[in-house]
Amino acid sequence: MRESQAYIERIKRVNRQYQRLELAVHQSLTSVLAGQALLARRIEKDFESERWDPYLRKLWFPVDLHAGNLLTIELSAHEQFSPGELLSIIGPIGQPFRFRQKLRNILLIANQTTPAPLLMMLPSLLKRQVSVTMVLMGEARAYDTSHLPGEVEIIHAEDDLSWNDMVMTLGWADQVFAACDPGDELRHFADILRLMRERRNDVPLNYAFGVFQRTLPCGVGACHACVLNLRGAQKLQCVDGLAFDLTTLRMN
Amino acid sequence: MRESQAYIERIKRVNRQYQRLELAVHQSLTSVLAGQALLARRIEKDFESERWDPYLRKLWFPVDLHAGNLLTIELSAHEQFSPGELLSIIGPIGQPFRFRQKLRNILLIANQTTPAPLLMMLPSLLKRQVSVTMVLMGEARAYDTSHLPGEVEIIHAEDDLSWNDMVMTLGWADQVFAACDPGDELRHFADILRLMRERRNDVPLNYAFGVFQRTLPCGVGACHACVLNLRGAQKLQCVDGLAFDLTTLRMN
Amino acid sequence: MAIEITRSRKYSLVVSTPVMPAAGAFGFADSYRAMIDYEKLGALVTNPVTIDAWNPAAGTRTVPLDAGLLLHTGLPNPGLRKVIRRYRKTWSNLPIPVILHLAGTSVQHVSQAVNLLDEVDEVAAVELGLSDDLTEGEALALVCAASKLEKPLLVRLPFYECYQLALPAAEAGADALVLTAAPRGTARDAHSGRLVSGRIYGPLIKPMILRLVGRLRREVAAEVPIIGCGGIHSPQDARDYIDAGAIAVQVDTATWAQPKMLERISRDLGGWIATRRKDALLDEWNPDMGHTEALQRRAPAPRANDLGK
Amino acid sequence: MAIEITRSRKYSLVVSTPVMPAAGAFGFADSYRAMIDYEKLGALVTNPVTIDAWNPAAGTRTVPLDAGLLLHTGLPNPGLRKVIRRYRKTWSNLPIPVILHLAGTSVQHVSQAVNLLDEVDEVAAVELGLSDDLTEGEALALVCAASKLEKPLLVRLPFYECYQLALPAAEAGADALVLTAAPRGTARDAHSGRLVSGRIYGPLIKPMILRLVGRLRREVAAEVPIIGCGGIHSPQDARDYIDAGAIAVQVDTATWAQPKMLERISRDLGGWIATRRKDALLDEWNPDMGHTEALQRRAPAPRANDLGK
Ligand SMILES: Cc1cc2nc3c(=O)[nH]c(=O)nc-3n(C[C@H](O)[C@H](O)[C@H](O)COP(=O)(O)OP(=O)(O)OC[C@H]3O[C@@H](n4cnc5c(N)ncnc54)[C@H](O)[C@@H]3O)c2cc1C
Ligand SMILES: Cc1cc2nc3c(=O)[nH]c(=O)nc-3n(C[C@H](O)[C@H](O)[C@H](O)COP(=O)(O)OP(=O)(O)OC[C@H]3O[C@@H](n4cnc5c(N)ncnc54)[C@H](O)[C@@H]3O)c2cc1C
Ligand SMILES: Cc1cc2nc3c(=O)[nH]c(=O)nc-3n(C[C@H](O)[C@H](O)[C@H](O)COP(=O)(O)O)c2cc1C
Ligand SMILES: Cc1cc2nc3c(=O)[nH]c(=O)nc-3n(C[C@H](O)[C@H](O)[C@H](O)COP(=O)(O)O)c2cc1C
Ligand code: FES
Ligand code: FES
Repeated sequence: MRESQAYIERIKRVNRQYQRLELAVHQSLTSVLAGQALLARRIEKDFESERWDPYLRKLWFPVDLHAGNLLTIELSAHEQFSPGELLSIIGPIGQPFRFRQKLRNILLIANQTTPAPLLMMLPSLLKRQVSVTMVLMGEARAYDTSHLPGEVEIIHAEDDLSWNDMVMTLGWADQVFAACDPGDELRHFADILRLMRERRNDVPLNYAFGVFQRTLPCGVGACHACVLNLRGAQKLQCVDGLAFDLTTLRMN
Repeated sequence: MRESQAYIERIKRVNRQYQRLELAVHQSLTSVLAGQALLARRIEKDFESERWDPYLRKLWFPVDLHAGNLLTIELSAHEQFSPGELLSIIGPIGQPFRFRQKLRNILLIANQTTPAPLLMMLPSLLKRQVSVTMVLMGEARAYDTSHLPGEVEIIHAEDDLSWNDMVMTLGWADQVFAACDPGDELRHFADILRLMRERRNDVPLNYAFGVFQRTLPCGVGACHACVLNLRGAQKLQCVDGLAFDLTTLRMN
Repeated sequence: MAIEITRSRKYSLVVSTPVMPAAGAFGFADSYRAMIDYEKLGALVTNPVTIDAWNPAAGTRTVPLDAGLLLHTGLPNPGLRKVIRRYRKTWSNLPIPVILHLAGTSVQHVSQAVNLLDEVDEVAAVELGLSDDLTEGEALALVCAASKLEKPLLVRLPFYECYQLALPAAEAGADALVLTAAPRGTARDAHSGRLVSGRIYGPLIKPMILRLVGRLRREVAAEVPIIGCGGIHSPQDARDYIDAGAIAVQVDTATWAQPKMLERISRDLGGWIATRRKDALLDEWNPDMGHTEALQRRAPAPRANDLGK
Repeated sequence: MAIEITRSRKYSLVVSTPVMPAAGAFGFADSYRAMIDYEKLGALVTNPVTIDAWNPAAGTRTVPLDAGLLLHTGLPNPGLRKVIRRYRKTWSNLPIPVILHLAGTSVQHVSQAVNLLDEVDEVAAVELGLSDDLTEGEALALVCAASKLEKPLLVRLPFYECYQLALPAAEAGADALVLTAAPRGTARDAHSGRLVSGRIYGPLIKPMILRLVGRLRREVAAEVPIIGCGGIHSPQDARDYIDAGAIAVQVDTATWAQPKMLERISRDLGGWIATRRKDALLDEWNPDMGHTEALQRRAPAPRANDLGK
């Protein structure tokens, strides 16, 4: 991981809600894998004067990499960027998702948040013929999925977070990756884990993962503001995460 | 004076150094006269979230008014604006310049600063057949005057602030208006006044004016950070200025 | 609404909104009359006044900081007698009570001022400003002298010494504590290249003073109201002070950057904004929206001629 | 350069640059090795360590503020013995001295820690962190206990109590004073809607602590160096502290926002940037310029393919 500069090469509006930025990135970022993220910050034109508001970096999950060095980021359409803007990037942050070798069916869950942290895996999984189902819960149900690959099955959960054939979907899935509103992540993850435990005899290790999106002040393991208590050990979200096995998490 | 919103209608690059913003302003600003200024601040798109960096408003001197409600502002080309941006404006700030009724010759001086505070008067004075001479001193000599009306005579002063025919120019002028680097205004104005006193038998009242550009925290007479000691009284730059008779100023 | 913001005694100060400008931010009387609806404020707090006239500070007065500024004015004012003479009439025409801020210089000066101010009906209450670097004894002597006043006495405490002075000041006769004056600091003036000292303003001051208010509210006798002052830049900031135990708030330099924010905060805490019609125009909701914005919302891409006429 | 940043005694600490990270900002050892040239720093100051392991704080840990943040981590650390075991090797390979930050909890704990640390050659000095809300007596007892150390002892003072504690701490055996820890404050967490407390960071802290440094430099005995710490975000900020009388500076959260700023400050004060070739590329001058920028300057309108390969 290092600090590098990136350009905004192009900005595309993908739908009413979202825009995608194509960043021309330094080669240290061209090997980013699904599960890893960037900490981004705008740079002043003259490089000498720094602006300190906003103060901390933004956590961005790439959703695509193409043409060798163009990383795509999906952001709310409300945020204002211009092509040609220069960014400072710290990354890659965290570890790639650890997929099972014999992965055939994967379930993705977005609860009260954009599914952006889960999108980078889609092209490669679909190429490997993995079946992908995405469940949108709570406010995530308003997420417009028209720009996602047609092969991804989309399910909108009920208000109680359940959906039709839920027992079947959960049994069918070899692995589950969930993203939740970073404001109250632990509670949301606990809810999801409870749902699973109610619908499956057993939630094994390496089955259910939560992707953590809490604020990362440093992103390099220095500040220890991102420590999570996992069964048996303290883990750093920015170094050991960003995804953790939900069954190992101490939910307090 | 009041607060109103203004639009950036158009941005023109007038030369290598400067751009001009055309602001569509509220009617309370359409009677702005030479000598008056605006205190401007960008507005966030959603109107609810305020950004507090930069903190204080910028002091802008209009350089032109046309089409009824389009105020032109001249700013360094380095500052970034976009057409359509919305601004909050407090103004008009201060009193119009008080020109002599029988004004025929006027001398404008810019010392280490852009002459922007002196430009608004040009169209009406030229129409009244007043002869205008502008002396650029110090770093102001680098100011590109190619976009100014051809009738304005431009003089570049020497390093010691003098120029050819200085005695004549000072005798010829009915009034002098000077703008200086706001960082060290009092010293600069003292220098200019000394120059005049050396070259003229007498510097009468209502002859030499300094346009003050110090930071105005409030602009409405509330904070008293802009108090100047004039002979006999404390004056507020934002209410009683922005120009003051240099001979009445206590230079300390 | 009717909120008693000073101790219940023979004299006490009741305001209709728990929001007012801080001393030094708002002028002596009606500087903001063209921009702010004074009727929506709880009170007017004047700029600091001294018995004798004070001159402005020499040298640098403002240094811009990230999201803030350093200010050193030297508190220029024409002296108490002139201030009363000059603004008395305006004060009597204001729709809100006037709190005169008296900079506490010496016991003798404060006593003189108290005698003068007791005769001025247009002044509803006095706020005594305690300077930094006073010893506890000096500070208390000033509060005692000021408490002879036959009107409510607010005492504004300095930032660094506020823990030390709060309880003694309340016991010595303060009818309300204003927490706090802006902290002093030092910054480099880019023009002169010199380090200059002054007071520090900006939103980052708020969390520090908010904490002081929360803690001192638990320690100071309950009958002495606390007024929160420091870094308030939004209605939420003001509500945070109320939640932390303040009876009212003072808004300082935010007014300079965005004058209508004071009124917006005041409307919010004063209960003038209770509901918002679905699809209300922004300027029906926010007092600081000029009609330009309303027009913009009606016609997304306005031309010059659509505006301002 | 060789700068003695602690009192001249049998043991003292000499650094080659008067710039180091602040405790809590930089991790325990080499978190920033991929981004910052440690050789350009004066020293490494570790995150706070306690005798027993501490868990992270429950609840909200960061609240974003205007040009700043509130932080409350609870100082998670695996306890002094584990820290020594885990990082000893890395420390010994670092090109700069290691200052271990010891959070001062009790006299007994501090004495235990002193005994342990005297045996650890990889630790060049100890910085004792004094918590807020200690009485003067408690604080002095901690400093006394720590001064038994056979290494230089730096003492970091809390913000609000720093006046009160500076002189006594110096007399009780501090070989240098670090002014100050970040001030405590309270802010509303937008997610939970609750007021939470923590430390306040951001550039606006600097003018306040700079003033404290300037004043205390005149009061504290001259042989006790003062290290300035608070809100440093640029080389000029750091130089301001030196001008105000600090022998060295610590950079805190600026490193998180812009990691290379620490190195830039360190190069600046360490004299590594003395001249700049006319027309030098920005990345030849500023250590935090990646080569992307260099390329941009050579070819004003780069295409995707020109970059990053
Ligand atoms: C009750 C009370 C309230 C006050 N409230 C305010 C207030 O809200 N705002 C305010 O600005 N003042 C205020 N003052 C005035 C202020 O306290 C004095 O001017 C101040 O004490 C001098 O600054 P200092 O002691 O912090 O700095 P020091 O560094 O101790 O000042 C030493 C000297 O340097 C001069 N000086 C300081 N800064 C500058 C500068 N930037 N440029 C030139 N010279 C300088 C001072 O005038 C002083 O003579 C108040 C005074 C009193 C008694
Ligand atoms: C020498 C020393 C140095 C320290 N330095 C630091 C430091 O640099 N950074 C740091 O973060 N901590 C630091 N701590 C730990 C910190 O002092 C304690 O956690 C702190 O005293 C508790 O906060 P408080 O007393 O300010 O707030 P209080 O409001 O008095 O806290 C009361 C209780 O609320 C809890 N609490 C406070 N804030 C939150 C929150 N946001 N979410 C959930 N619960 C909360 C606290 O844990 C505490 O139990 C240090 C401690 C010591 C001894
Ligand atoms: C804390 C304090 C602040 C003062 N500030 C000012 C001021 O800003 N302007 C002023 O004219 N007098 C001020 N005075 C009044 C002074 O006592 C006196 O008029 C004069 O400034 C003293 O000069 P000196 O600078 O040599 O002390 C202040 C007095 C005190 C105690
Ligand atoms: C000022 C101070 C801060 C402390 N902070 C922590 C902390 O952040 N994390 C922790 O595990 N223990 C901390 N401790 C240690 C406590 O003494 C103890 O382990 C425990 O947290 C006490 O529980 P309590 O919250 O009921 O006081 C701290 C102790 C003191 C004196
Ligand atoms: S974000 Fe700082 S340690 Fe993880
Ligand atoms: S700028 Fe505030 S009184 Fe003039």
